Amino acid sequence: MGDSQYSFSLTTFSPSGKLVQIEHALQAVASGYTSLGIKASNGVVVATEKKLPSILVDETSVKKIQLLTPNIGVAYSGMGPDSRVLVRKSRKQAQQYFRVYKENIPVLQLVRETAAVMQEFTQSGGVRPFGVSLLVAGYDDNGPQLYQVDPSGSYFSWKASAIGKNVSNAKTFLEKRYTDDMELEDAVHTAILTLKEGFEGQISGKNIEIGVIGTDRIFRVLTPAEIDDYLAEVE
Amino acid sequence: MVRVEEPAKGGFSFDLCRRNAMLEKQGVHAPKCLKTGTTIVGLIYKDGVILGADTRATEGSIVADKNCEKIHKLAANIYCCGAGTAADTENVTDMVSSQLELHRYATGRNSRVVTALTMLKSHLFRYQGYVSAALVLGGYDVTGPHLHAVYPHGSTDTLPFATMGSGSLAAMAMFESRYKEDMTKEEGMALVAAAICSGIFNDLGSGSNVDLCIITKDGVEFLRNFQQPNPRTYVSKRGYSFAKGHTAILSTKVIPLREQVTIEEGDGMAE
Amino acid sequence: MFRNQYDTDVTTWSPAGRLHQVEYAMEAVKQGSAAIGLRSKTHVILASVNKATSELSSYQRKLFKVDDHIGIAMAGLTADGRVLSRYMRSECINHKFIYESPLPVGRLVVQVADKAQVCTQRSWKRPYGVGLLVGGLDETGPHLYQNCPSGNYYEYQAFAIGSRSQAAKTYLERKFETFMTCSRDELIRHALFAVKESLQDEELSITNCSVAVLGIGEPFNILDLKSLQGFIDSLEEKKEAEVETVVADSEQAGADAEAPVAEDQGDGPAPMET
Amino acid sequence: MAYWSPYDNNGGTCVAIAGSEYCVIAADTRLSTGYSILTREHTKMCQLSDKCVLASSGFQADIRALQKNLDARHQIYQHQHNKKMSCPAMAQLLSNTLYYKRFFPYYAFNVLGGLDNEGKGCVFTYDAVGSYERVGYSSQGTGQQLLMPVLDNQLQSASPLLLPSKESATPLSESEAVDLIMDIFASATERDIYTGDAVEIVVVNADGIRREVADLRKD
Amino acid sequence: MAMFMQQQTDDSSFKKNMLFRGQQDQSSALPSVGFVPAKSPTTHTQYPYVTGSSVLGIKYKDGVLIAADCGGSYGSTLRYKSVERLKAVGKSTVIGASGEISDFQQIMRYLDELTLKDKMWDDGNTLGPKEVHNYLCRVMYNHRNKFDPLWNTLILGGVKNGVKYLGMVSMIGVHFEENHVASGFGNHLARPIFRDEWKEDLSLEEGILLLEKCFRVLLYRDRSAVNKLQVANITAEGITISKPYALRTEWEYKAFQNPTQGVEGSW
Amino acid sequence: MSIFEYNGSAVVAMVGKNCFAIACDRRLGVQLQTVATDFQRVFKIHDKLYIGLSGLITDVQTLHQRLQFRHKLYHLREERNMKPATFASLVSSILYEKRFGPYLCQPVIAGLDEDAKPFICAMDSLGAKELAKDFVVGGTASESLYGACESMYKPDMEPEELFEVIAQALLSSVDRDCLSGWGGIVYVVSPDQVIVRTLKGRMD
Repeated sequence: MGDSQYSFSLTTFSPSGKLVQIEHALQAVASGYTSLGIKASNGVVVATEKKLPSILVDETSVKKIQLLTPNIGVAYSGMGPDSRVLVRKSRKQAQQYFRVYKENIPVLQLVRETAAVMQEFTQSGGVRPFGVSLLVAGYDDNGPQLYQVDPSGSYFSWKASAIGKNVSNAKTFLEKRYTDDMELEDAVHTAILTLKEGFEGQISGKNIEIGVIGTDRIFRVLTPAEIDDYLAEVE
Repeated sequence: MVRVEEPAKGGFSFDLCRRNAMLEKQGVHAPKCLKTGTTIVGLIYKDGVILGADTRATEGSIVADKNCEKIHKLAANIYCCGAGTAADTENVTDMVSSQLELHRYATGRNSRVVTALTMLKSHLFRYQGYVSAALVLGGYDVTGPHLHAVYPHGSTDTLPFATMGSGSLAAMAMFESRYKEDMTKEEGMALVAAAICSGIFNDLGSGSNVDLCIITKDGVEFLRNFQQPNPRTYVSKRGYSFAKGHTAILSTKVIPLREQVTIEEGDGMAE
Repeated sequence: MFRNQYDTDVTTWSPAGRLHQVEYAMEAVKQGSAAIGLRSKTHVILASVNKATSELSSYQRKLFKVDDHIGIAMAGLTADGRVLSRYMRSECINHKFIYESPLPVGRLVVQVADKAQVCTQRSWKRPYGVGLLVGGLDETGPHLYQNCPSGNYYEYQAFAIGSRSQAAKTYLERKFETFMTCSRDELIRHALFAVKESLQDEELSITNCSVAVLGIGEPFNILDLKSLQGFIDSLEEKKEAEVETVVADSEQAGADAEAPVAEDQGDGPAPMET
Repeated sequence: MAYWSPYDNNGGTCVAIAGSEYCVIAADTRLSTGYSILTREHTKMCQLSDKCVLASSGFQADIRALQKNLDARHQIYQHQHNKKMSCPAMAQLLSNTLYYKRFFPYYAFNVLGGLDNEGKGCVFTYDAVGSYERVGYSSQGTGQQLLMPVLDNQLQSASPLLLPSKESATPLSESEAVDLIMDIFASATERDIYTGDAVEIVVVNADGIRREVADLRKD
Repeated sequence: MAMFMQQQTDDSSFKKNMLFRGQQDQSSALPSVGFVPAKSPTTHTQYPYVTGSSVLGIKYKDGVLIAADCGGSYGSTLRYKSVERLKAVGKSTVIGASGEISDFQQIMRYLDELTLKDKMWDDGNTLGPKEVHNYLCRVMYNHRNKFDPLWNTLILGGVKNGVKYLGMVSMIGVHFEENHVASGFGNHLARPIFRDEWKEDLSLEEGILLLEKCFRVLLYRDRSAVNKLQVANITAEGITISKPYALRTEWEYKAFQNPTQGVEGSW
Repeated sequence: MSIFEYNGSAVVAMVGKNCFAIACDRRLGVQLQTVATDFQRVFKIHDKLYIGLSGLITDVQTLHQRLQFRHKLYHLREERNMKPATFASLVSSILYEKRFGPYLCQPVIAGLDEDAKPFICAMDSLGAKELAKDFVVGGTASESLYGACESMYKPDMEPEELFEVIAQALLSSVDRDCLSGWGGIVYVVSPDQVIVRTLKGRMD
């Protein structure tokens, strides 16, 4: 570390042993739109609200669920621009892994790499922690997997999880609904219902996004029309 | 230092160059590397592009691989045949394939042939021909079918039919004498196969089988070993059988291997 | 022959326009035991009379293979003949080396004749004292030539040289018109008859004659004693007259030599001509 | 600047195996230069006498010159000795002919096979400048490295270093030897780009000389 | 052996020896290949100046066809456009030459002398294509032995006694007979087509079409080929060498009009 | 002289029925001088994955160490053994990284994957993979090995038969190569056991 006063990390321990910057970043996530993910027996679904500041925004240009590799997708809550950095770095990481091993990167490895990046931003000079949490959904040799990665760089594997606004309600809802033998289709329905719980306004294919991955190991973001069909089923 | 061991950024490492140059000066030459002597071709027909390749890889005058794959996938709609140093063609196409994937994620649309072409040529140009890959690039994108020849120094060519590799002249003889515009798929496949066969039978650097790859608007047909015109001609009736214990042995050690036991959810699996 | 002052040197003409040394050399040919050659449309036969100088010695070989397609029979100084045969053999080998095809007989004969001619015009040389009958096969069919010490050469239908060859010649002259269509075996029998003529009172046997054959599809070979004996035996059975009437019907196919032998030109007999 | 070399390697592989009363000599029929095939039907064999066959690979023009040279010398020998040359004699002649060009050698790698004076198979193997050895089997040419270990393995002739010297003829029967040759040529063609098109097999035994041709890969 | 030693150490005698060494004189020491003598003026072709391109030859039903264009290149310049590279040798043989034109003319001088002498015998025997081919092989090989190569690849064809003959010999003496041969670039571009399409019983018309097809490919791909072609036809009846003529070529493919249309940036 | 002829070697791997064998010679030489006669150039990566490295010894050893390190690291991170194909890709990428100053050695890789399917692969010094279904070879004796294997190899051999074939191929080949030899060592790996045998061969 240099000796400039700006060269130390912004993320410094408080006397009580907390890294308040991280807590603040988590706060930023908690005020973001809700995202949730459910690991079913034969796949994973992630879903997120996509509320836009104005109806004038072209909703097709905003993507909240993105692919990292063909078999791994990610949804975020929190600061959109920060998420793009992470997505970019993760994709590159995945490609690098593939170039060495000619094998798709396992979900856990990619999550760890991404988490490592996030951790680095809690301990480096002149940077701030990321203001997003990620829900990473993938399917590899170890089956369907769902991970949540937080700004602190910590990551957990979840059966079902939610981040962002209304997180506690959503989690409670999921805890009630979740079963181990849940099928992917059920999981999609549950995801929609969970979102709907705390949703302000009319839910539609245009203001939520859903990504699924099944045994075919291809992560797919559903089209608004497909979401509308699911919505119709749920009602 | 773990990081040192990670090929973190990609790119080449030159740390052994000086030592090897020194060895070279002492008269110890670097080994021959695997080449794909190769006939590779491409052709534009009525509905798309057909790529073709032989399957012989040579190491000097020895056939190192009788059935290797020389048609590399760059993207779902773009394929590329490689001739030259095998490691270079393999890696340059892998690299571009990877870049194209990132590019697709970044742009959210299908790759274009010209993008791949530009990536290839700028990489090859940067290394001034030392990355010795000669390629035939073909694909179908929103702007239609495309076929390009890419030379090791980074120059490129846009053509209705292209050939590369040591068998390029033999293959070109077929194209120049039989090409016509707007061929049907069948005609195109026959011509490409004939061009590859011409390389196989007239060029010693090329041999074994014919691989074809047909790329159209609607997808790709990859016909691995489309023709196998060179089976082994004779197998001894007597055979070569060695009785057990035929070979003199100094020592034997048998190490039993146990299957790795994984215990999941408390249910111990019986071994 | 009588001695005169012009006969010591090959390069000196006699007032009568003769080269005595050359003529003496040709005389040497006549001293040698007879050699006989004759040909049909498909074959050439060379035969020789073998004479041992003493009871205890063997006879001089007089038939030589030059190449598969050329053979010679000689009369006179066989030592000189061997020099020429070596020359001919090496010419054939060289020609084969360069062209991978046999040297045409006529050309070889001319080369040998040219070589002999040189010896008639150099003070430090002497003419070869040997006469050759050259039998050979080329694109134009079988040929029989005679080479003289003088450097002259002639093509023949059938011919004999050497001592007492006149008798054989007479036989051949009587019969030669039938030779063209003869089969190989008949031709051999004609040769043996001719040999017999020049043997005078001696009995024809395998010890005093040799016969060599070459023809289309048959490389030069000297008949071994067994088959020679067979031919001699068949002579006993068939009398001369019979042989004469036999019409050759077992000719080998593919014989394209139809040209009647163009006897070598030169009307007025020059002094050197035989 | 155009450049030329007085040598070229026209490729190809030759093998000979000697048995107790036969000798099998074989060579492929491909003539190539660089990566091009000049012709698929070029014999590398030359019958020098009725009991002696030479197979050579290397520079075709030199090989042909060498063969012609031997042919001519053999003819002279026949004129002088009135018989055909024996195989061991031919072997010595070949060695001398090669060494004569020690400083501008014939680029020819030869295997000479035939029957010796006792009617036993014999094989002589050479380097380009005439060093030679009588062996039980041998191979020369571009596929030599590929073939030798298999021949060693299958024929295991006694080492020439052993004293008293042992029989060097191979234990196989004639038909087994031919079968082995067909197989190893098929193998060599799989891996050596200069070997292929067809294999010409000549068997010399008491009955005379027999010639067979079998197809090989043409790529 | 003493002679070897001396020659190895004495450079000048070595070189003299090299210049005049014939087929039989094989004793001088030549350590390695690709030897180019230094000093003293070179009297050998060490590189070609004016060169002709491919010659193609095939056997057909009634005889042999040989074709060559009329170009002579000076380096990469198409300097001469009326070079006749097909010549009759005797009554039954035609040779065609690729490579150095002056060396070919030298070869023709050799051959003219050869055929003249052959004719002078007038004895019914003539040198056929096989003999001429073998003679040429010796000439080429001997020049190579003297490190003075005749910089040509020669194609030779003829008919004699109803037997068709077609062969070739390279500048260092490699030679063979085949049903179809090609020299220069033709070895790479025409032979593949021959191997694919040649048949024993081609008619004259088919044979000429096949040669023209190959020549068209050469025109497209061999920069030193010119569109001025001669074809020699050798049959039992004799030799005819055609006047030079041109082939129709095709340059109007759509893809050639604006190749990079729709692929901006693929210059 | 090529660098491969500095230290001679012979390495070969062959596929059998649900098993594979990998073998190498035991000579370590510096050019024609023999330095050691019990050398090892086939290394175990894990129970069912072996790599044989021919070429310059110093690079063989360096590369082996790097590869072992990388495999251990992988094992720690991902808590699993590498699949043979994955390992081959790793080797390839490590070699290609030094495209312009290569490690002067040629690897031969052989392994069994989870469902007991054998995998073999050879590479040049730049990392160009050569996948084969029958056999792969490397080292100064490679030409001889190609020839021997091409003739002797049969598909679907059981371990014992496989051992005999690979041993014969190896011994015949090194006898025709003056830079490799001194017997050999053969690993025959099947799903439940590894048989390691040291071969008796010519000692010259």
